[in-house]
Amino acid sequence: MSDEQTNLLTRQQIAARAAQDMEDGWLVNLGIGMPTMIPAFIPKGRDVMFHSENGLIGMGPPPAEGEADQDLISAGKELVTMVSGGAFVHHADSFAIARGGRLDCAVLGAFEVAANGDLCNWRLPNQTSGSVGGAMDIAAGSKRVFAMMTHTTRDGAAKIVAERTYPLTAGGVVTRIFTNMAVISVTPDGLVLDEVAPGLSADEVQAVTGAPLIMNAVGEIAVAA
Amino acid sequence: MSDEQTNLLTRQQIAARAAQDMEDGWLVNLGIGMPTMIPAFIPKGRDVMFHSENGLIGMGPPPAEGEADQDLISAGKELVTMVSGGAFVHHADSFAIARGGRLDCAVLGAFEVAANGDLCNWRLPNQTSGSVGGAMDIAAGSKRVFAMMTHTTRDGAAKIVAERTYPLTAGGVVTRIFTNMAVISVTPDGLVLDEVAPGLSADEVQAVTGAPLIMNAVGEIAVAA
Amino acid sequence: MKNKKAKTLEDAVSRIQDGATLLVGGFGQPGVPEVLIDGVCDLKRRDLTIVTNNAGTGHSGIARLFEEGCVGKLVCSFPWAKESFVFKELYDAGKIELEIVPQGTMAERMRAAGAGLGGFYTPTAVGTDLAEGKETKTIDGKDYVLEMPLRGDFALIKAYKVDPRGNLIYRKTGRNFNPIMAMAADHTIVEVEADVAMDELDPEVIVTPGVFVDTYYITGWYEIGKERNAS
Amino acid sequence: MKNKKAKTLEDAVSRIQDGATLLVGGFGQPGVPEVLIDGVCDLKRRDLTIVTNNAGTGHSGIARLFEEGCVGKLVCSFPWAKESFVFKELYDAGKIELEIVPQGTMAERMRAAGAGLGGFYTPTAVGTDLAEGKETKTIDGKDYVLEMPLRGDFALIKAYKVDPRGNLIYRKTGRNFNPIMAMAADHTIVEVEADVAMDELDPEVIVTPGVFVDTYYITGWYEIGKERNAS
Repeated sequence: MSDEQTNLLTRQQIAARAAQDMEDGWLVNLGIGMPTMIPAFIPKGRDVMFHSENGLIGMGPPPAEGEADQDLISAGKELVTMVSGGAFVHHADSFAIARGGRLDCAVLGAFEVAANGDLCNWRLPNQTSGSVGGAMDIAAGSKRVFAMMTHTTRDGAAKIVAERTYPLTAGGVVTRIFTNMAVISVTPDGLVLDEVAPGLSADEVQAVTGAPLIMNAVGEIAVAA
Repeated sequence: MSDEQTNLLTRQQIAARAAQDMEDGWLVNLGIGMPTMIPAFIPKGRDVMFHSENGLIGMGPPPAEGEADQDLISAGKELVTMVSGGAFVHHADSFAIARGGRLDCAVLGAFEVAANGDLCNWRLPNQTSGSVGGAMDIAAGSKRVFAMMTHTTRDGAAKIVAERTYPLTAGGVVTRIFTNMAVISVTPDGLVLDEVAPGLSADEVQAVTGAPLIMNAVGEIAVAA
Repeated sequence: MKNKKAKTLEDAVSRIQDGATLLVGGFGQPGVPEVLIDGVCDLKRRDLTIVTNNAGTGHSGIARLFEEGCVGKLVCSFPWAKESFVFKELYDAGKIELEIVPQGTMAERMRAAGAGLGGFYTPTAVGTDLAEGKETKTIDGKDYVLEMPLRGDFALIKAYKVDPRGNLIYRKTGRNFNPIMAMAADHTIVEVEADVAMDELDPEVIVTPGVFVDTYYITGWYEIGKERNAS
Repeated sequence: MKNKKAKTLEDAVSRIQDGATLLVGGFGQPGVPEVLIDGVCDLKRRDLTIVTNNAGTGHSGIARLFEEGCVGKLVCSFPWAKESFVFKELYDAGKIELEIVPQGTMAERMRAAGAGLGGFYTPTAVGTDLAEGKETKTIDGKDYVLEMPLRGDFALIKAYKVDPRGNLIYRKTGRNFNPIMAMAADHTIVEVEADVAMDELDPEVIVTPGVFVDTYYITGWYEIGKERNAS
């Protein structure tokens, strides 16, 4: 079954929607996986710099054929390039940027997000350990944390829940959630359903969400043709 | 009354004696005042690098006439030069060097040194505050701390004492004391009188020292003609 | 791209309000943002807290800020130099508060603020007057004092060159506290000798990445510690 | 001047004894001192503790050290990558101990060791499994976890260029943990692509001052992650 048939956004479409929220002048850290698709969708004219926690400020797109540099990789260990005006720093300075509040936004994948903004993305409950990488530092330090994920598990279980059941990455940090079904804001009053994917109703989104959604003025996610 | 008449070493002679203890390959921090006279007396062929806590590794002698650079100063705020193989670092890295144990030796002035190695050099007892500068960090972090000072106050009172009476800079850190009368080592057994100035007896030194001196094999300080 | 370049000195500093905490770079005279300090003087603010290593020299720079009554408190490591007579007079008259911090602790407290840490244990000042009232802890048999982060509302720093992103390099011992302070303030204002085009600074040699810089003001070269011609 | 240049690979690493703690630089493959690691493998040491970000790739580098039974414990942030299958097999067989540390905390713990600090409070990992058993403290209304310095008997790092004093510069994201580890070990051993004459490195651009370097070994350029010709 294809995403289109089910009115779910593709991974590219989620990335494109999240990219709309990247504001001019921001410094942004992107988690491994789907978030790394965001840079290609940043609206023209917006100046967004990307921070890669392995000491790269000003991460650019993958290198052109034959122009890769073996010493220039992203935190996801992929070959990348550097944009003009970037800088290299060591790991302690790189995490000083993250922990010290200089990241305007981090976009991270998630296993589970709770209504209070708890982020769970480093370890499955049935595992004894996980690969935490820089997730805890970045989630704890960034001014805003966006979670980017499929709305449910493959089995259809809710990943957005009233209270977390997964091991915590950072408590109360998620400010917005981008899924293949919706855009949801985490507010002091609870989760606010801002937008739904074209063809989906707010109620359909609520039905697969494990916490109540506040529905005031629910819009439709703009999807490029 | 001149120092010569009283068999006391001059400031230069104290510096020259202390310089003999600077070992090949050491990184050394020099306090303000008398210690800054040491570099001129380092024995030929010995490689000693000087660290200045304002971020200069490889401090050299004062600049030749007309070659001063206004941006190149010592921690004592004097114009200096830089030797080959030096590096500039910022203040946090500079004190990481000091506190982190990378200084082989710090040579500091002192108001008072106690038999247990307590160093007092930042504030007079009758003052409510002092200019601590980097003294506490450097004294606490250096592998060895040499105190360099006149043996007594102007009034003839002992500055080397059984227990400190001055405000503390760092506890138990002084390893050797260089004065205008003697060279004294601080050991777990107490103060050991290693050398006395030419023309002085060990008893004469003990008479103006406020703590007992262990006298096993007391030598004479070698003074250049 | 955000334009961080201030057209006038007033534009560079005018956000600073009464009561603000200012981290001011420099050790001795190298690295002191003298032009920015004059800009702050001209604003005639009151009750500023100044965090800087020294207590000013003569009647200019920080000393002018003291003399004109702008400063309520000084946090520094070395207040009692001969040339800091303006500060001494005000302090003796009870007109200014003083907090003395060991120099390495001062640098580290600002770094901790910049790195988002809540505090750190340092061996510096253990058993001394400057540890009074502070928590101590024995770790692996050694004593340490708990020190808290030291954050500024503003950092006023001096650099050598800047590119349009705000990336900075410094010059010799003019580096000192400046890169640390740039990290530790809500708003970092840089006085800088020269600006260069994008890509002229090698990304390998940048000391302060532009992410730490909010505003910069180009002064050109001037002789430090000397009276300047009004611009 | 002390000669820090090792003539042979064995000279560079032979001080390392059984049971030593080794801080090993690199993130992904850039900055991994693969030649030094092979040198350690050849020593056939046992019960080493390795502090490094990843758990090795394929059968070479750190993975070879695991495979040859040299390692008793791994401290890292990212153990479970596909390419770290050698580590996983040993771990599942109970043959190797694992301590997982958040990446920024790992960097900061080493920096704290290098800077002579006794520990620090970080907001990272508050309320998580990785804070279990650790002291927490509320400072200015925010919760922090106390983390301890992480020191190595040796650091094995990779740099781009070195001068006779041991001053280092790095290349692009090959910098990563290397400068921090250089500060945090009793004895720092550097694998470096090229050595240059005294005065060829500008003192303004040195990332790791030679005071942190004890021994260096020149390897020339090689393709990272690929099998090398025996030297």
